[in-house]
Amino acid sequence: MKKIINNPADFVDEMIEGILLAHPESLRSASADHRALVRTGAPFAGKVGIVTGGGSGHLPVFLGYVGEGLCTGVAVGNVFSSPSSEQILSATESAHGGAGVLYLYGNYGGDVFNFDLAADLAELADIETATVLVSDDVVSAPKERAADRRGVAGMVFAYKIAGAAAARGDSLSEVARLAEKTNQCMRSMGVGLSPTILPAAGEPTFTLGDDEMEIGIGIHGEPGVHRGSLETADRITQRLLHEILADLEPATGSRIALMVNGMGATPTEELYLMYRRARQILDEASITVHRPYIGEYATSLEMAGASITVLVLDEELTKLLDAPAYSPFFQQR
Amino acid sequence: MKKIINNPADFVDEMIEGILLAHPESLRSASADHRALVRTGAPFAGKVGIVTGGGSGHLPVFLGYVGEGLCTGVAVGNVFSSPSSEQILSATESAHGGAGVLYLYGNYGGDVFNFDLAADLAELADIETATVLVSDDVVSAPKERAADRRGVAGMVFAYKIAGAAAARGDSLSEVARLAEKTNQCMRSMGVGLSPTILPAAGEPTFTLGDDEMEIGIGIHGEPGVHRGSLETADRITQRLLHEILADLEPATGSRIALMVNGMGATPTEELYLMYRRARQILDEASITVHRPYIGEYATSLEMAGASITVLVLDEELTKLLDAPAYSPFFQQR
Amino acid sequence: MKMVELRSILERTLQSMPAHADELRKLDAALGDGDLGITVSAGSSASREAIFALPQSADASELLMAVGKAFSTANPSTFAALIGGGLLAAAKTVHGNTALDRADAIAIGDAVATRIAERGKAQLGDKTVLDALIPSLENLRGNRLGSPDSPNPSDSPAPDAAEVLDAMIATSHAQIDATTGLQSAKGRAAWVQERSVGHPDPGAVAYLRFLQELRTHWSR
Amino acid sequence: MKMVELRSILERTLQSMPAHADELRKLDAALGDGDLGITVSAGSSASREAIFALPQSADASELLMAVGKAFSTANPSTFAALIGGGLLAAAKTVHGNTALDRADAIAIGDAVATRIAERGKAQLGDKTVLDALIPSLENLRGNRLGSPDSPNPSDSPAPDAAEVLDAMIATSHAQIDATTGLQSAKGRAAWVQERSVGHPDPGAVAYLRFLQELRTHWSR
Ligand SMILES: Nc1ncnc2c1ncn2[C@@H]1O[C@H](COP(=O)(O)OP(=O)(O)O)[C@@H](O)[C@H]1O
Ligand SMILES: Nc1ncnc2c1ncn2[C@@H]1O[C@H](COP(=O)(O)OP(=O)(O)O)[C@@H](O)[C@H]1O
Ligand SMILES: [Mg+2]
Ligand SMILES: [Mg+2]
Ligand SMILES: [Mg+2]
Ligand SMILES: [Mg+2]
Repeated sequence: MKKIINNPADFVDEMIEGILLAHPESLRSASADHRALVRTGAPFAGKVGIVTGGGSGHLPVFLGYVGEGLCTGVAVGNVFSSPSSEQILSATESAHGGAGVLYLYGNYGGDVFNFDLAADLAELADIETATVLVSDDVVSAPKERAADRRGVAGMVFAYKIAGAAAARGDSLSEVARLAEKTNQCMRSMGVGLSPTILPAAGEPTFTLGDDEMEIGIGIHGEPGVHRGSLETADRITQRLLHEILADLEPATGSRIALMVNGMGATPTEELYLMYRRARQILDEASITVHRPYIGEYATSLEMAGASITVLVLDEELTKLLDAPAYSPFFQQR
Repeated sequence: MKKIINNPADFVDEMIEGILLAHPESLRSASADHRALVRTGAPFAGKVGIVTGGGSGHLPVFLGYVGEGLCTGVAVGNVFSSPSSEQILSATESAHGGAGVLYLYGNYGGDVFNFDLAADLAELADIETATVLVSDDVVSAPKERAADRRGVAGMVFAYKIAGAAAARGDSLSEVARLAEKTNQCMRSMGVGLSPTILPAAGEPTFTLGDDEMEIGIGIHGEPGVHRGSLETADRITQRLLHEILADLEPATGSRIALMVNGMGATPTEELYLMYRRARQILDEASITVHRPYIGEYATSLEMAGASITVLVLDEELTKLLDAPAYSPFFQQR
Repeated sequence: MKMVELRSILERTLQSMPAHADELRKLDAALGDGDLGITVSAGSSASREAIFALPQSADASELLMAVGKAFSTANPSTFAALIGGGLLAAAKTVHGNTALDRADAIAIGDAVATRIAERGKAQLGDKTVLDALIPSLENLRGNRLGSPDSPNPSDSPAPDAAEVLDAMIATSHAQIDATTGLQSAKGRAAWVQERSVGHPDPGAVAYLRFLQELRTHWSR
Repeated sequence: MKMVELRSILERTLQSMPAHADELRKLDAALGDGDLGITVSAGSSASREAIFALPQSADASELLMAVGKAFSTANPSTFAALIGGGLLAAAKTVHGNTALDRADAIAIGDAVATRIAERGKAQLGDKTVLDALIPSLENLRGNRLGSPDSPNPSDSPAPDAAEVLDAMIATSHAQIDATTGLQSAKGRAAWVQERSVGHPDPGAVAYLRFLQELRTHWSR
């Protein structure tokens, strides 16, 4: 296991310590164990709070999307593990500005159980909450069971849209509606070229031959839907985009946001090769990329691989997507 | 070789095609082969142009630092190889707004020979140029031969400072002075945990045992100064910072910019572990971090590893470092 | 069984669980994210410490509350949340008890299973821990393996605890084998779809290992 | 030698250079970035095409200009820039020549070596391509290996081109072996400092392989 770490058991806490040391103007601790973080200055009176959370190992997801025009707070779990309901509750309390709190996170069993428990506790504390689960990974369940799909890089679009809505003062139900609409309007799919290694486990979650890739991979080290032989950038891009478009069925002439996301070890150069091919395919389908997002937005530690996310935009989503946002990990002007 | 690429020979050209498709509002081609790029809207009348360049495989270096408050143009070589003098000349012509052009790049033989040749050609075209070589890698040559040292991630600070000076209208000699001062005031050092693979070569540039690291590594796949056994994040950070501070000898009470740079495959989480330890050491030495830069600023394809850069600030450098900057790959507000 | 004896058996059982971490990591890695080893080892250690921290006067309900809370928060994965939540629900069934008999054990098992099914929206055959847990409770009720509907046969003497545990282990084992060929319908394992076929459910195996360790420490 | 013959030999020599790419890549990877294989193979191919593209009337100067430009831009690494720049400097020494004799070859070699030393700020013993190139030019001058200062001995008959090439190859080989134990003083290899000791200089090996291929194609 080749990692720049100390004691694996301290990995997450030391990372958080580093982040709080680096970005005090943006983030502050909201619990004694520092596993709940909120924007410096939170809560914001009259504004809906957005709390997200999940396992560590996905930077910038999750805590990197706490910022202006983004989320208000986050609960940070161990690597690939849910935060506890107490940690989520701490983030909730510090994010609540009187207008309620949206729980916005990826659809994973552990997270769902803990967020639901936190919602029960928040209710006891008279904090209104709503929950929107992101379930954008197109191959993780068939279309009939679309709600069972897991959340991957599309979470970033949900944060962006919901965060902009909350920033302009939308109500909790309206922020939740827009987050849910974002989820309905997007799909993602990824491939993995190498496995990931949990610091505490020290072993790769799976092994891959020199010329193999995992197709339909998530971001928690779980294997993909099937294994195939390694393909060219063009073919991989076609494969991902084809599955996404077949499920999403965007109308000709659609405007979209397109994300080409690196899983961790894949060089940025390679992501631009994928973007190039994606643009060729989309141009042919008369689909316009309103805004590209190319880089590492949701990672899986040192996994090599990439995912594509397509979000179909309408007027209301475009406006929110285009709003400025700022966090130490994500800037849009 | 596990890469998301097509024909290795097309790697750089396809990458540039993707970048130009993605960021037309920021970058435009300045040569028929698209290997010279400049800011959309360049040249800027009356402003000093800054042209950088070098091999590919280092994103965001080099072309990612063409932007507002940064460089004006770039010549893009093949992976880890210099651009040609013609390509540099094309970037120079399109970056020249009448106030001359600064060549600002890392100290590498191939680049130096080609930039010098381009300067000769620019002179024939009546474009005044000045050259500042970045040579921040502390272990690549002893202090007596500091000018022989190679340029690594510290280039980013040189771009930031010189770019801000050019943006406010400083003269060529002043922009060059500030770039050179930046170079004098900073040092970098890195470790590599895994080698890198040139797409066209298909083989790792070196092999490393499971518990080994290369100490004093550059960003072109060249081995480091020596090999050691893998250490903890704390020890690696101490090792790098110790060499840097011993050579730089900052006064107690200094204010610095601190960069913890990922080489490509190393997760952001691990960089924050390093930042944490660096802050402990610096706090003890009464050195204040004015501004942290933590992330991938200068990479070496899929290499795992990290580097630290320290830039000692004074009033004039602080002002320029704090100025806003914007490119598709680097934002500071 | 008195609290003091129960605590001692539980402490030793929990202490031996981390030895199964690597097996569980591997099983979970094949279907999910490989963190079940950590969930079970960290959860067992935390639970053990929670028991130590309890006053000697603690009743069975307090014990289950402490263990449920510790197990669910140590590494709050799906399995942690479901088992931990199940134990919290079970705590209510033995309020004030300072000893547990078989009827209490049945009530606890039923409460855990019911709560997991509720929260996980899972049923028998979804290839989860429930596929081992629910059938094994029939052995606790005194029913014979494979005939969960038949009443406790009155013609055979009531089996002792060790025999019951042996039967539960055998049932769990058989159920894991029987469901290995199925496709996982819940949790992370469902996302790999057809590829889950042929791999035993890691949560069910964790339950089996717990029963086996309990059996080992019961007799001593 | 007439241009037509020279072009044909050069074309065949350049065509055979890519076969050494992997060796050069490995040698360069040990000391630098491993791109020398690409520089030499891409540079040779580009040079060959540049020769093809020349009119049959091109003189020696135009030939060297075309090759120098092609070699330096194909993969513009240090070696490419230095050799390419050297050839451009050499082109001036044979302006208008439609044939080359040994004196021309000496002038070309000297011009290349001088320009590389100038641009690279390198001298003999810095463990670069110059350590093979400069001593081998003494063989071209007719001097014996190891005694570069002694004048052309008048008592031995003037050797033919093949013999001269053999001597140059032997000298280059010996010089590479002799400098392998040194620490590289220039370029990327200097950055690895003590670790460069024990590795032959890749640029010098590239020059040796060029001489060897030239020798092979000379006789045919
Ligand atoms: N919805 C569910 N209902 C019941 N049991 C479940 C459910 N989802 C997962 N499980 C059980 O949890 C086990 C996986 O636990 P764990 O590794 O903690 O999950 P994760 O890593 O996905 O959070 C599975 O083997 C299964 O027995
Ligand atoms: N300053 C120099 N002067 C003369 N020759 C040099 C110099 N630097 C490098 N070389 C030669 O170039 C070879 C390396 O070439 P190349 O791989 O193209 O360099 P790089 O990859 O560093 O640009 C060395 O083996 C050496 O022979
Ligand atoms: Mg998990
Ligand atoms: Mg090179
Ligand atoms: Mg798991
Ligand atoms: Mg080289």
